[in-house]
Amino acid sequence: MSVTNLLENWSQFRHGHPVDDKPHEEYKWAMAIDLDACTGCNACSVACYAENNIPVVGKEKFNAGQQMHWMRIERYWPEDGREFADQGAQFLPMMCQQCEAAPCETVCPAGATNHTADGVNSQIYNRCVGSRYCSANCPFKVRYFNWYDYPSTDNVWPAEMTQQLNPDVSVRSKGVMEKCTFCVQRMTAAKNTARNEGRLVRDGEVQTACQQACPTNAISFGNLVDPESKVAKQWAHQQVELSKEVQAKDAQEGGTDLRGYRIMEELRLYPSVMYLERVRESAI
Amino acid sequence: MIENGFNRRDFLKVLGWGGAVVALSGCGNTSVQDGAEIVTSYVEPPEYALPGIGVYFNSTCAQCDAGCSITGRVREGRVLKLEGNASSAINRGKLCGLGQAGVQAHYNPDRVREPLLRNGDKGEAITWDKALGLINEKLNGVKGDEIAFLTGAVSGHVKVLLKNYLEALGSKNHYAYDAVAPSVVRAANKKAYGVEMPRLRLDKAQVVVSFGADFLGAWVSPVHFSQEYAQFRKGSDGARGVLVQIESKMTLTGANADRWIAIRPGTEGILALGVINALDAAGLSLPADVAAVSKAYNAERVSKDTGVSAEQISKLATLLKARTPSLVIAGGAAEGYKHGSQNAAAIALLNRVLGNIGKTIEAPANVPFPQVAVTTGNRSSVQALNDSMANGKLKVLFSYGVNPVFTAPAALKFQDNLKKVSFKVVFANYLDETALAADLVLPLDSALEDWGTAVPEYLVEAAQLNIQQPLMEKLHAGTRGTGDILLALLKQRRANEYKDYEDFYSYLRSAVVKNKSALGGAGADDDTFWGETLSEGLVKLPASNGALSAKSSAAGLVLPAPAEEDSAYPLHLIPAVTANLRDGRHANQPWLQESPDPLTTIVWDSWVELHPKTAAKLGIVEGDIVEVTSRSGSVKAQAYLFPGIHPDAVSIPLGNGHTALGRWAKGVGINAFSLLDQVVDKDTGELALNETRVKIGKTGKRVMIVKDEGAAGGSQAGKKIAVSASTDEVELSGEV
Amino acid sequence: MEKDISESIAWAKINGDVLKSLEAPRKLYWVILVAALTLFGVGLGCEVYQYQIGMGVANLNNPHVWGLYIATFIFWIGMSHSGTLLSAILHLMHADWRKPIYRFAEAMTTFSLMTAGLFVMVHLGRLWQFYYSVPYPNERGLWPNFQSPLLWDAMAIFTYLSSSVIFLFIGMIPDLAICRDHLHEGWRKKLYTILSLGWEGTDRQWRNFRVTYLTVACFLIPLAVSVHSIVASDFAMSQQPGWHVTSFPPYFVAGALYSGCAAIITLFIILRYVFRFEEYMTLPILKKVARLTFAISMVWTYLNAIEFAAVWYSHDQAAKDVLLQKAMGPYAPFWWMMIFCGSVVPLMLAVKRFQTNIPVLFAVSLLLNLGMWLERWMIVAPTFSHGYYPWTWDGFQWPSWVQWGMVFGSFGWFTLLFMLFCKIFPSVSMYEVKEMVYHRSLASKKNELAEKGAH
Amino acid sequence: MHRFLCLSILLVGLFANTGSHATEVPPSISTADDLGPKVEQPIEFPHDRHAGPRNPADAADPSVPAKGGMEINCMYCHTGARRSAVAAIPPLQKCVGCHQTINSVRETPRIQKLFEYWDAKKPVPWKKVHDLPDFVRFNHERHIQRFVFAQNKPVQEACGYCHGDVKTMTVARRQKSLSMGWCVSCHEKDHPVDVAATKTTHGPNDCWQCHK
Repeated sequence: MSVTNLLENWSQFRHGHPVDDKPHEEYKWAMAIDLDACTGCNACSVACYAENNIPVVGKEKFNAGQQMHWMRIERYWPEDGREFADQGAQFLPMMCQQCEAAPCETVCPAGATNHTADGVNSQIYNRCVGSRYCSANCPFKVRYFNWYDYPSTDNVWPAEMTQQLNPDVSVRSKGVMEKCTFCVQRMTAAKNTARNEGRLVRDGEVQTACQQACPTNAISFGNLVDPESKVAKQWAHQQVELSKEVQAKDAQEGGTDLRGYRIMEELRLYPSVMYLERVRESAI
Repeated sequence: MIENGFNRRDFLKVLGWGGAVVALSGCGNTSVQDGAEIVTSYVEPPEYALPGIGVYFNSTCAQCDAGCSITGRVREGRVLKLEGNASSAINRGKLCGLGQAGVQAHYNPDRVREPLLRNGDKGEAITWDKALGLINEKLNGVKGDEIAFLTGAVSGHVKVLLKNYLEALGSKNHYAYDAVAPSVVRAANKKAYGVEMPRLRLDKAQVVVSFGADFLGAWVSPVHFSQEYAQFRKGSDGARGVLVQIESKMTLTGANADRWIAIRPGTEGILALGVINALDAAGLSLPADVAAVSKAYNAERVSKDTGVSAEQISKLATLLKARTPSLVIAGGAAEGYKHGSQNAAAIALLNRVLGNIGKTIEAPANVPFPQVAVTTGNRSSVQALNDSMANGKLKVLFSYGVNPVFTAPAALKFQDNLKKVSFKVVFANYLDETALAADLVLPLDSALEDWGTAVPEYLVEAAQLNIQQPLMEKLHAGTRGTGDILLALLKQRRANEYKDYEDFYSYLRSAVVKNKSALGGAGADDDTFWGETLSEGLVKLPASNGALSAKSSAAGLVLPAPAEEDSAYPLHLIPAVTANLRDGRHANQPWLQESPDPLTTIVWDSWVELHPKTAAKLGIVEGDIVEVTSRSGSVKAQAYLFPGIHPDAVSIPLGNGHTALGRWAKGVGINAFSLLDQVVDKDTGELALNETRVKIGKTGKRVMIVKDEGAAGGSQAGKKIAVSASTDEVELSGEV
Repeated sequence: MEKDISESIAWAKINGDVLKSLEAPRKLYWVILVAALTLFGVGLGCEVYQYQIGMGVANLNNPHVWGLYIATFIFWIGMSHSGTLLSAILHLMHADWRKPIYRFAEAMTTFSLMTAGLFVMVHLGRLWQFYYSVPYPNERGLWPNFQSPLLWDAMAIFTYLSSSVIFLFIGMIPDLAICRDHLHEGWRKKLYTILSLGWEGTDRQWRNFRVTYLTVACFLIPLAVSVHSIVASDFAMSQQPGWHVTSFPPYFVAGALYSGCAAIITLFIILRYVFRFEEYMTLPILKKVARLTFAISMVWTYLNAIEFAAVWYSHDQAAKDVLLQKAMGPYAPFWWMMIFCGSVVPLMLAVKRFQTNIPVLFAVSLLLNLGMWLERWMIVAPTFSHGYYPWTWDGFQWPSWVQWGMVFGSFGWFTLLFMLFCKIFPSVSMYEVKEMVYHRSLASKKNELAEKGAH
Repeated sequence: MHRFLCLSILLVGLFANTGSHATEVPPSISTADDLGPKVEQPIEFPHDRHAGPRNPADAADPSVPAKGGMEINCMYCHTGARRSAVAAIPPLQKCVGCHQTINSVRETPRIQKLFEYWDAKKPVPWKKVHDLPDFVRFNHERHIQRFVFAQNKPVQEACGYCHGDVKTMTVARRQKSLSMGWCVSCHEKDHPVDVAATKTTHGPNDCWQCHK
């Protein structure tokens, strides 16, 4: 981007703090994931593969730690040494948290990852030189690097499989970083329609692929600027504020009876994803 | 709107749209090119299909038998992605990972592309005329009872044609086979409630106690149950539902339970009666017949037999008594034993005692056209088929939609018996193990290319006829739809009856349109009605809900004492049905192989789940290659220590271990079916999946398990990452 | 007092001895050269392979995105500090014992920077697009991200490299003139003629030369400090546990000086042996270098201890975990080896006997360098394998042969450059050795006179 | 010493100056025509005959075909432009739809070729002329909605911003560079939002708008 553009809109492209620098005017895309509803079924993850042309790397490369799942389902066990996991497991869908003060953005030497005016962390494949500094600096390690040239690798997209590729999403070649985009192609399409009609995108008009697939509606996604959106209401009810690093829940001694939290808030990343605690019945 | 199928097929043509089609190698060429690519436009364009804009077509998911409706996003004639169709009450716009992978079944490069005739060890490509002619020829002079048709669960108009074809051949041998079907539970339900598959209202229940029913993962209709589960968890204004899962090996549902109770394999029925006994103790009045049976099951005895503490049992009883209505479900873990029917019956008693019948257990919708209603598959059918093959009674066998060579338990020696059938015709999408054993392979259209209808087994609200329609033009010219093949075969026998139907599409259209008044389309003209049906993707059948006949009785309930120690084969093998791979037909869909197993996060392989205690006793650590030996076979696989399994049990997931089925399935993992002993449920004759006993030995080899979880395993290392709270710490009412 | 250099060496002998190193090489030279070439060839092959197939062949993964490349990059940047230390810092401090050895140290600076630069390149996923991270005017109006420490890094290295080349060159001018005057016709003569810039040794030339040399030396010192501070910023400015440490810049600079000094000892001994420079690279000088190395090693040890203490007493659990992981996790053998090589082995240098014992010093210097290389690896790798997010922790990511190939290849490349340099340019500063001899003889004469006067 | 100081001040000044100059004035972007190579098409489609002006006012003007054009609106054939990301090549049916009734040119070689394709029901394998790299998300709809419908610019002018003066061409040929700098040069300008031009705004400036 040109220097003038960069300087004039500096606070948009690099956030130090979500509100102080520049409030979002029209959109701030955000998510809320209810861990009590999430069953860990992986539908979101597969939907993400389908929507975003994510390569299947195969066993050998998976073993080398080179898997590409933008959305991974983590499974945690209770850690108190009990004989059985008798309260089940704890699942957590993890993808790019779209931090407002994203550590990846500041370190990229080429400026390939920036903050958009919509409050999403963009990744520009063609600008990426592959220094992987962004991934090194990502606390969640949700950025995935193209270690190989998957489009030309055997059995990644052989023969007819290429016809499934989503034309709205680039197929990444070797040496570039990629990550969850909050399904930017869907947001762009929705904004387009809205602009043609001279309005803003309505709540529910744009769904991410994971949200759309989720059989238990655990994921909600929408515009945080719009107070009537479901996601804004959820954030508000849980008293989670985008620009705070200590939420009401943690500010209070002994916590509150709210469930909303963001992961690793103490790092002051101001993620755009709020999780709702999983609940377990105490009577059984 | 879509006027008729022929034009429509034209519309489904794949367009070359240059860069917009396949953005391969998005970072390669960085400058503008002139004249390097070719753009192909339509010859005659459909009104609505505009390059660059996705068109959505509704159809039905064929990945499992749940019958979810799907919406395919089609661009430039290529189907890109499947979503749930919101107008279906079953999946309400949602779709599981298995369903999402439907596109990979369609675009799979390993599909069979032309009819193949066995020539020694090879398949020789022949024409359709020759193939169909050959079938006709081989059937000449063969008696009806020497012919058999093996299918999976089958419904809709394909079922009608199938039935008619068998009738025309004079055969009654239709075997519907489903290796992992809940067939014992179906039979038990029939006895207890009068219907095989009642509606289970999770959304209405306050407490759900599931005896090994993996309804969130792989049981019956997981997407629908997940939807209801979400409602159940939310409850009305914060009255969150409580899920208790009782099983020997943790399923995905178990992993989501508030309390997961590890039970000694096979003692589920005892625990159910124990809970009834405890309910009695808690002051719930029991019917006399029940009380007579349950009084023997005092807490002490039950606790000793099942390994579940008396305290846990009484807690469960207290909860069940306090919160109503509840719902008790019997699933795979409970039914997979010699006394599986008894287990299921005992569990059904619990529903009766708790008064759930009619409240959370409702009668399903009746299907007004029984000829299209589903014929569900079971395991005893393949046993019956195997018997008649072994006796040399069969001369011609058709197989469609199942892979018995892979899924039949080793003890049946299915593959050897299959050789005794002189002519085997397999309808196949891929060359799986059964297709490789065939004499003639008929290549099928994929589910996204074919026409069809389906009535799901598990119906919600009203019965519905799901429409399956092509989302794009055929990828391969040499494949044919199942209906088309059956129709062609029928025409060989009853040319006159079917002469009006050029193809299965015209048959289907006329069959549906003929009944339009019964299908809610009275008064509409045929084209409009048909067009609307196709665009909706399903037809709601007129509602007429049946009634439950609550005849659940404790009389005749005999539960054996827990199985004795078997010193030669000390462990119970619990073959796990996973949400992604089910009975193995999907193993060639790479998304499913690469999508980690939710509980172990293992990919691209099979594994042996062991409780850490058992492992310690045997000196096994994670990644050891162990040999699992049953009386019927043995396999070698990597060991995974798992805190969600009873120490007396080991578990191996089903679905992998193919020796065929294409590049992504072949050679991945091991086949747990090959371990199964032929032990059946006494009442129904169904194969008891969990009754196989095994022993485990180390091979001395060790591998790194390929899985998503890192070195920290399932630990959060004291960080606040995936947080949980107990109900008394949070206030759920008022949540958005 | 021991003499750094004999005051009785004739100037012509100095010229002769040094110029002899530019003549037809000994067999040993060829052996080293061929070995270096082979190693470099292996490294080059690995890079070509990696370039073709993708970075995956290096066995890098998520979270181990950097591996040995960045570790070795820091190592080479560190090596580059020795030259500046000897030429610039000691020059300003008038420590004239540096004179016979600073030339090759400076060459080392230049070449290790050139080696380090290669690692920045080979670690890029899209090497062919590296210019995206370089500020150059383009029609898109795009600029790199000036906020990124990696960009400062590239700039600092480039500035440092160009300055040290200039410094090396300027310091060589009088010697190049000597070469020019002593050589017969040939390409070398032409080269020296051009490079000596018409040096005639006039008074005015000497005056300008001194001023220029001094100013460039002054310029270089802050650069040297900044370049490694900025390399440290690559880590310190990040948010990762184990990296986000305030003391990293001085720690890196100390480490750099340390590894640089160790490398000087190694090369000192090699050059002394290969080119028979015993009279110039004398044991007393070696002793001084050894003592200097010892002092720096203790500074490094101290800073290391400070870092551990700072982490330990901070309430940063994640950073603490990383430290524990280093000491007790799968990386422990390497980490303890680093402590041993970096803090225990240098204690040998405190023993007077060893300070002039060439075999011991050679072995020690190699161990010190190994330790310093391990230090860099132990900065990079454990943070990756034990970062903030437990789900992505992994036990150990052993680098593939491609990575090792390039690491060893880089030593080949460095040796290759260095050996070529020694054959083309005088690796001992003739004019400064002459000065040194002259000053020493003056001093001894003065002493003699003084002694005489006393009597 | 002062000489050194002078020198260094001079050098630093020079560097700073060129540096700042370079940042402020990026190299000029060629907004002038940057003619692409000639593309061989299966049928040499005469854009001038279809879109050119009907009555050539000045016969000497070489940009106007001697016979005069039809002044057909671009979007008559490229129907996608106003409602889809891609403008679309017209389907064969569209060509034939008119040409069936135009007997005067029915027997010309080009039209004969056209009907050959039509009779075979085969699409014409047109070569793509304005082929952006695959990672670029360019949306015709937005541009047309903005310039033609909101701002009432003549269609040919609006299309011409990127496609050049197509009405004077036979086979379309790229006239603009379509490079990123070229796109940005326009996006950075302030354009009136509507006809009244009460408010102006520039094009989107974040990378994701055009990169996918």
